[in-house]
Amino acid sequence: MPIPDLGMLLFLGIFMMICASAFMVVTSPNLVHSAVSLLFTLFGVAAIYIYLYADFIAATQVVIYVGGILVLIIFGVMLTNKIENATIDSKTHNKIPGLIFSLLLLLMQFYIIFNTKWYIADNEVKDSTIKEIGNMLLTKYLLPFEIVSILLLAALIGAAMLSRKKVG
Amino acid sequence: MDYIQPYLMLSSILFSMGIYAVITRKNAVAILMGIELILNSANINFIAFNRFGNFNTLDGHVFSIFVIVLAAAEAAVALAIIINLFKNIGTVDVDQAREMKG
Amino acid sequence: MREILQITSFLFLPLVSFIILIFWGKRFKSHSSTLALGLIGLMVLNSIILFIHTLSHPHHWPLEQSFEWFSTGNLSISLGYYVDNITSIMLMVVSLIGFLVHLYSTEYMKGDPRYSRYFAFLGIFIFSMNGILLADSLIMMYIFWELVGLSSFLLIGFWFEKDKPPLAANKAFLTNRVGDIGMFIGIMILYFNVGSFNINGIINGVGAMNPALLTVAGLLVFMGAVGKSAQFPLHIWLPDAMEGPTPVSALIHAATMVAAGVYMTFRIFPFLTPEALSIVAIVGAITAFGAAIIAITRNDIKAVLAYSTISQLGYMIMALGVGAHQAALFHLVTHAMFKACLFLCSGSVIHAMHHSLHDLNDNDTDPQDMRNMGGLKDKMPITHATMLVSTLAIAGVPFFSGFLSKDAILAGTLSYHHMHHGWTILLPLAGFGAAMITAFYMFRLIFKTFYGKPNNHDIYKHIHESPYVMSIPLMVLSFLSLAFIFTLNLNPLHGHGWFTHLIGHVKHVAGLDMHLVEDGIHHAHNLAMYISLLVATLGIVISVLFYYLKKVDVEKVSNFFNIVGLYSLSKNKFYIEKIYNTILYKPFFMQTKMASFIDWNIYDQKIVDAWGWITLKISKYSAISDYSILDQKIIDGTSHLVQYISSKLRKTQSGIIQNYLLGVLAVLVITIIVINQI
Amino acid sequence: MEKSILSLLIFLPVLGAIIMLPVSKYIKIPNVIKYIALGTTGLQLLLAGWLYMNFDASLSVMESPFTIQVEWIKHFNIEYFIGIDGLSIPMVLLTALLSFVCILASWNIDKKILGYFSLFLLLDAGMMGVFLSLDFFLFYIFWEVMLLPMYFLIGIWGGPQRHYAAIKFFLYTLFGSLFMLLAMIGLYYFTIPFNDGIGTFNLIKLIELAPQIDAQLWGYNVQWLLWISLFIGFAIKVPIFPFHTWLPLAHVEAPTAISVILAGVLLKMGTYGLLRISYPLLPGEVVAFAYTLAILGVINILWGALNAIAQIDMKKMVAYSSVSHMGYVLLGMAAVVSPSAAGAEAGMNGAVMQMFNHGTITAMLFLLVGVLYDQTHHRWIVYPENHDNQDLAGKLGFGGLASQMPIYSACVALAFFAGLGLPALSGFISEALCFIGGFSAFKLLTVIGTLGILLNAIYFLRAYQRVFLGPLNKAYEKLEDINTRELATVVPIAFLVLLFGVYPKPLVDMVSSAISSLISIIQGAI
Repeated sequence: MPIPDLGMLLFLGIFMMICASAFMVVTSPNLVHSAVSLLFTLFGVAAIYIYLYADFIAATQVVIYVGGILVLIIFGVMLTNKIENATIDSKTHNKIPGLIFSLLLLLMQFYIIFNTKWYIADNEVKDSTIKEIGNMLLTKYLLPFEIVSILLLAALIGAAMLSRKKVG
Repeated sequence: MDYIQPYLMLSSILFSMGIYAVITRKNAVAILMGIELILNSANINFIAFNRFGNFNTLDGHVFSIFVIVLAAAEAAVALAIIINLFKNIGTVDVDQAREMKG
Repeated sequence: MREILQITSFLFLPLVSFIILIFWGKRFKSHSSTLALGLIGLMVLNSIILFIHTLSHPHHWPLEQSFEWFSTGNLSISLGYYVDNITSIMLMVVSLIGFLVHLYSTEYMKGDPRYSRYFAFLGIFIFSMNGILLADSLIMMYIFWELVGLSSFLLIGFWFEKDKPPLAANKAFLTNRVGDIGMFIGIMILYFNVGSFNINGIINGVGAMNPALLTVAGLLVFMGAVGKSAQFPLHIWLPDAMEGPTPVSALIHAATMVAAGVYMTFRIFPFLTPEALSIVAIVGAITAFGAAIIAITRNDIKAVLAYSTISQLGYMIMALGVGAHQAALFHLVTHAMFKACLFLCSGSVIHAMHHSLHDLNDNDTDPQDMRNMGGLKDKMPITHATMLVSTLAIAGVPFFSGFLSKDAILAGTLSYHHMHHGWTILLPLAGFGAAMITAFYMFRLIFKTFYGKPNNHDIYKHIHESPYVMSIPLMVLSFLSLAFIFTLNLNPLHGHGWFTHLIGHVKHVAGLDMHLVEDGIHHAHNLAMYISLLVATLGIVISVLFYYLKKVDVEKVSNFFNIVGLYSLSKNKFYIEKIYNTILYKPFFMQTKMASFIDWNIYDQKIVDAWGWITLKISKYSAISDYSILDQKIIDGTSHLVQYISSKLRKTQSGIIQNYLLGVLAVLVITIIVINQI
Repeated sequence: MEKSILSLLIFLPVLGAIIMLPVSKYIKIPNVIKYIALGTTGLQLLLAGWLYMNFDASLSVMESPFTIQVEWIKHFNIEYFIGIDGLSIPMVLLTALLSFVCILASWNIDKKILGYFSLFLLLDAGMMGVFLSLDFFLFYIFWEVMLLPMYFLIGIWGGPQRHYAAIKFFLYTLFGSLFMLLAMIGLYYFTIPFNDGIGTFNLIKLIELAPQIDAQLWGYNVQWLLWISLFIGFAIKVPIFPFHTWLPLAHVEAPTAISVILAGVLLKMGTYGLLRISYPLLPGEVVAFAYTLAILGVINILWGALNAIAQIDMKKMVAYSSVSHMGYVLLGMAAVVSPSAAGAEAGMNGAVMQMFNHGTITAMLFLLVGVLYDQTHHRWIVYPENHDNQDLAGKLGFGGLASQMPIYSACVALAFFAGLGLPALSGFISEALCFIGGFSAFKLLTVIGTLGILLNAIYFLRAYQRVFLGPLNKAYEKLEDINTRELATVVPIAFLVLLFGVYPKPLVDMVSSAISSLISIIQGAI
């Protein structure tokens, strides 16, 4: 174990924050609290991306997740709960078996993580990833990129179709 | 931070919590949030392995972008369905949506 | 061919009579007797021709012919005839007596509903009797032996509507069968040691046989004779056989069939060993003497004659036993004549009594009981005369045939004693004793029946002499009981009449020196004659004193004898039947009931069915375990379990996807854990 | 004609039974079924007669022109193999004759006529098949085929205890069949090594193969096991003491005609099986077992007779007499090991002749008892102590019938005297031959056995005296004498009894050459 430096301490702080907020997301009975906690989690994950030298992804994370998806979710929460309800709460079930198996899953994963000899490559650190990502998207991953674009379009149209009022 | 384990640990914790949420929560929106967590854990893995794996390209980043896009699309459709469900049965409690019950 | 025809006609003529009368007898009605008489008459002529042939062509003898009956390869059974002088004589005797009895029966049986069947049965009897006489092999003899038993059965049981005759018939047949078994075993022993059923073959072949085995075999064959000739201890059937019609008694149970045993013993005589012969002699002596004693106290006229017959047959057997085979056969012939005569006479009396009782409408009085008779001599002169003649013959009075033959037998016993000494003194003693007793009881019969005052005047008034059809046979037979028929030389000291001459000598092959025996007999002749004259006179005198002059009170004498138990022994026939009844019949029938009980109630119902019972029990329990345990608990249990589990599992199908997901997760986790054995 | 006659003999009755079914439905002539049955069996009898006329006793089965050998079930080498020789022809004639007579005797059956006669014809076919089969498998099939109709015939048309009797008969016989089946399979497998690796049921081939078996099974010699299991199978049918108790019951409860078939034909199948299968196939075991067989035979003779004496039911008495008479057969059969050639021949010929003669005599006895039963509806010689009517208990059942029914009584007398072995009637010769044969091999035993001569006479004569002689029982003054139909059933049999009693040569000639070859097989094994 190396001597913790500042970056590491920060990483730990982010780590703790992500865990705590994620815990809030999954346990908080109040949906609004969950949504807000999710915000912190997503931000934390974006910060983690920074640690991994993924600047573009970190940015995308913030823009799309925090800006788009989270807003969508909060809209969902608001739309699906009657305003007059004082608390927007969410009931749970299968708490104990869910907990047991999730923990088992976690332990299993930890077991794998700590019992595996990870290969650590000495990759060069790129200044910016944006250019390369852009190149790859339009060369090697052009077809998946187009398909995802169409999927996104379809999803948007579908979502709009689903949520509109039925005619007749 | 030149170790992969912390990232993987974080990813697994998020994944497990996401799973927990998906299994235990009754509210469809909360489940959706759990799914977001799972997707994020996957993304962390992509990026981490891209960072420490023997790669010279950024394929993992590209995949992350796809995942994020898919997450967005999924969130849009899911919320649309949830709203539709709410309109039809007046609740988003997934227990109430048990047309499949045997 | 002519010869075969002539000989076999002795079989065919009576057989034809039987067949015609048994199937078409009803059509002949009273003419059936005419038919039977005609056929038997032919047979008499035939036998006379044969007899003359015998006398005139002594060198042609014996006539022998054998036909294969069937053959299995190594085993061949033949039927054939063997006719020598003796056969010829016997054929004549049987035919003649048979004819006379037929004639007599036409009157005696008149009015019987089964008239034709009676003659049919007589036919089959004569057929089988002739079969015995002609038989050249023991197996053929055995066959006809049994057939004679059958005809005897049929004739004894002829009046089957009554109670007793069927029982008597059964008794006769079964008692004979006891003897027949011995005879059959004896035949088998002889066959497997000599290799032949043929009598002459056996006689020629026994030389190599083990003497002890030969003795046994001879005695076993002799058992047949014991049964048929009513010797002790199988004599019990003959008195009962008197239930048959009296002419039948005369023909079968006095003259011919019972003599068949003697005839057979005569035939096998050459190979009977001296040991066997001594036993034969003892059997004969016991029978002769014992039966004579029993005869004293009989009141039934036929019973007296029956026991007298047994006694006389005992004489013949005794004669064979001591080696006096000529005497035996001689006595057989003479006895056949006078005993047939006696029976027919008694029949005549009974017939008369019966008619008389019929006229009186008396059904209770026994027509055969001498106590109901008396003084009949004036009413029935012919019967009386003929009966007297034959009684003199049986009593052994000179100038009558019985004297000659009996004398020869007694001489034989004396000579036997001379040769063997010791216990053999009992043989002549028994012989002479029986001779005296015979004279006594026969005259008792005569006196009680024909002399004195009538005991029952009602009956006496209605008594008539029998018609000529009945009295002619009596006359013929009594004529034949005269001594000069058999020897023209009336001096008995020269005992060799034509008859003895005809019988000739027999070559003995089993160890008896016939010359010695014959010499002995010749020497003993004089003594025997004197003693027998003495005892016969004594017997007659006592009888005269007792029953004619009535000088002695019979009661007192019988009481006197009873002090030593003799009278009651005689009266009760030595208790033989009672003994048989207690030690044989009753235990036997008990045993059969036991056997049946064991077989059915115990073995079958308890043991065999126990298997079924056990199986049922097992199957019951197996059914219980099968249904209650296997079926209900295990088989149905599985389905109950499945139902239970599925009812629980069903709840997992809540439709809540999260539950499913949980399951998926659980399975995933567990699978991974298990696979990696973390 | 020659090739097909044996098959015709077997399948003609089946054909008759099949024809009956539509005919009974569409042709409304009274008694049409009975006439068909009569015609079928009559034709069968004619065929059997023709067969007898053309039968050459000197030919062996394989040489005989009648033999048919056709492949049937190829996989197991089972053949449709039927033929006739001196051993089977008397049985075939007996079966044909008795079947015909029994149809006549069943004329007054009025319950379920169609069933009765069709089952009877099936039974007939089964019996014929058993006597003609030369393939063990075929033999077994016919053996079983005959069992089932018998079960129904007793169980439906029998007396008051018919169900019990039928079940007992069926189970007992099936028990025996089981052993036979075992032996059959055993023979098949154990002879495989000696037949180029192919198993066979061919009885003629097995004569050569079976004696070669030299295996052990559970420590026992296989040949011995085969013999014992065949013996049990056949012993039950004979029946040999102690397997005899089904017989009195079944005979008593069966209707008259069925009793006739049971006693006349079925019992012979046991001894026929022994002679056809056990004897030639296992000669070594026959030699070893002969003494036991003779003992069993003597026990049968005496025990059957003792029991018969005690019986108060006429039919039961006749049934036990069958036990006794079959004892003669066994004794004669045991004599095959006799050191004397003549003795062995006497015994074996006697046994086969006794099979035929007992068949005729006992058939006559049962027919005659049936005649009386038809009129009086009881058969008590003496009423039993526990009879329903206590006035009658212990009294004579009949008495003096001879004066009321003279012809009938004469017939019974003939049958009884034939039964007790009177010379000039057929029973005598066969019994005498059995004894002569037995005596040549087993002296003391046969001497004991000859007591049977006396015991047989005792019960027949006692019964005759009690039923037919003596004063007429007033209750039976209205009885009618035997009628023409009944007489027609008895007379042909009586004729045979008399014929073979006086002139047994045809019967002996018919069987003796087949017997000789059988004896030489057994004698070869001593």
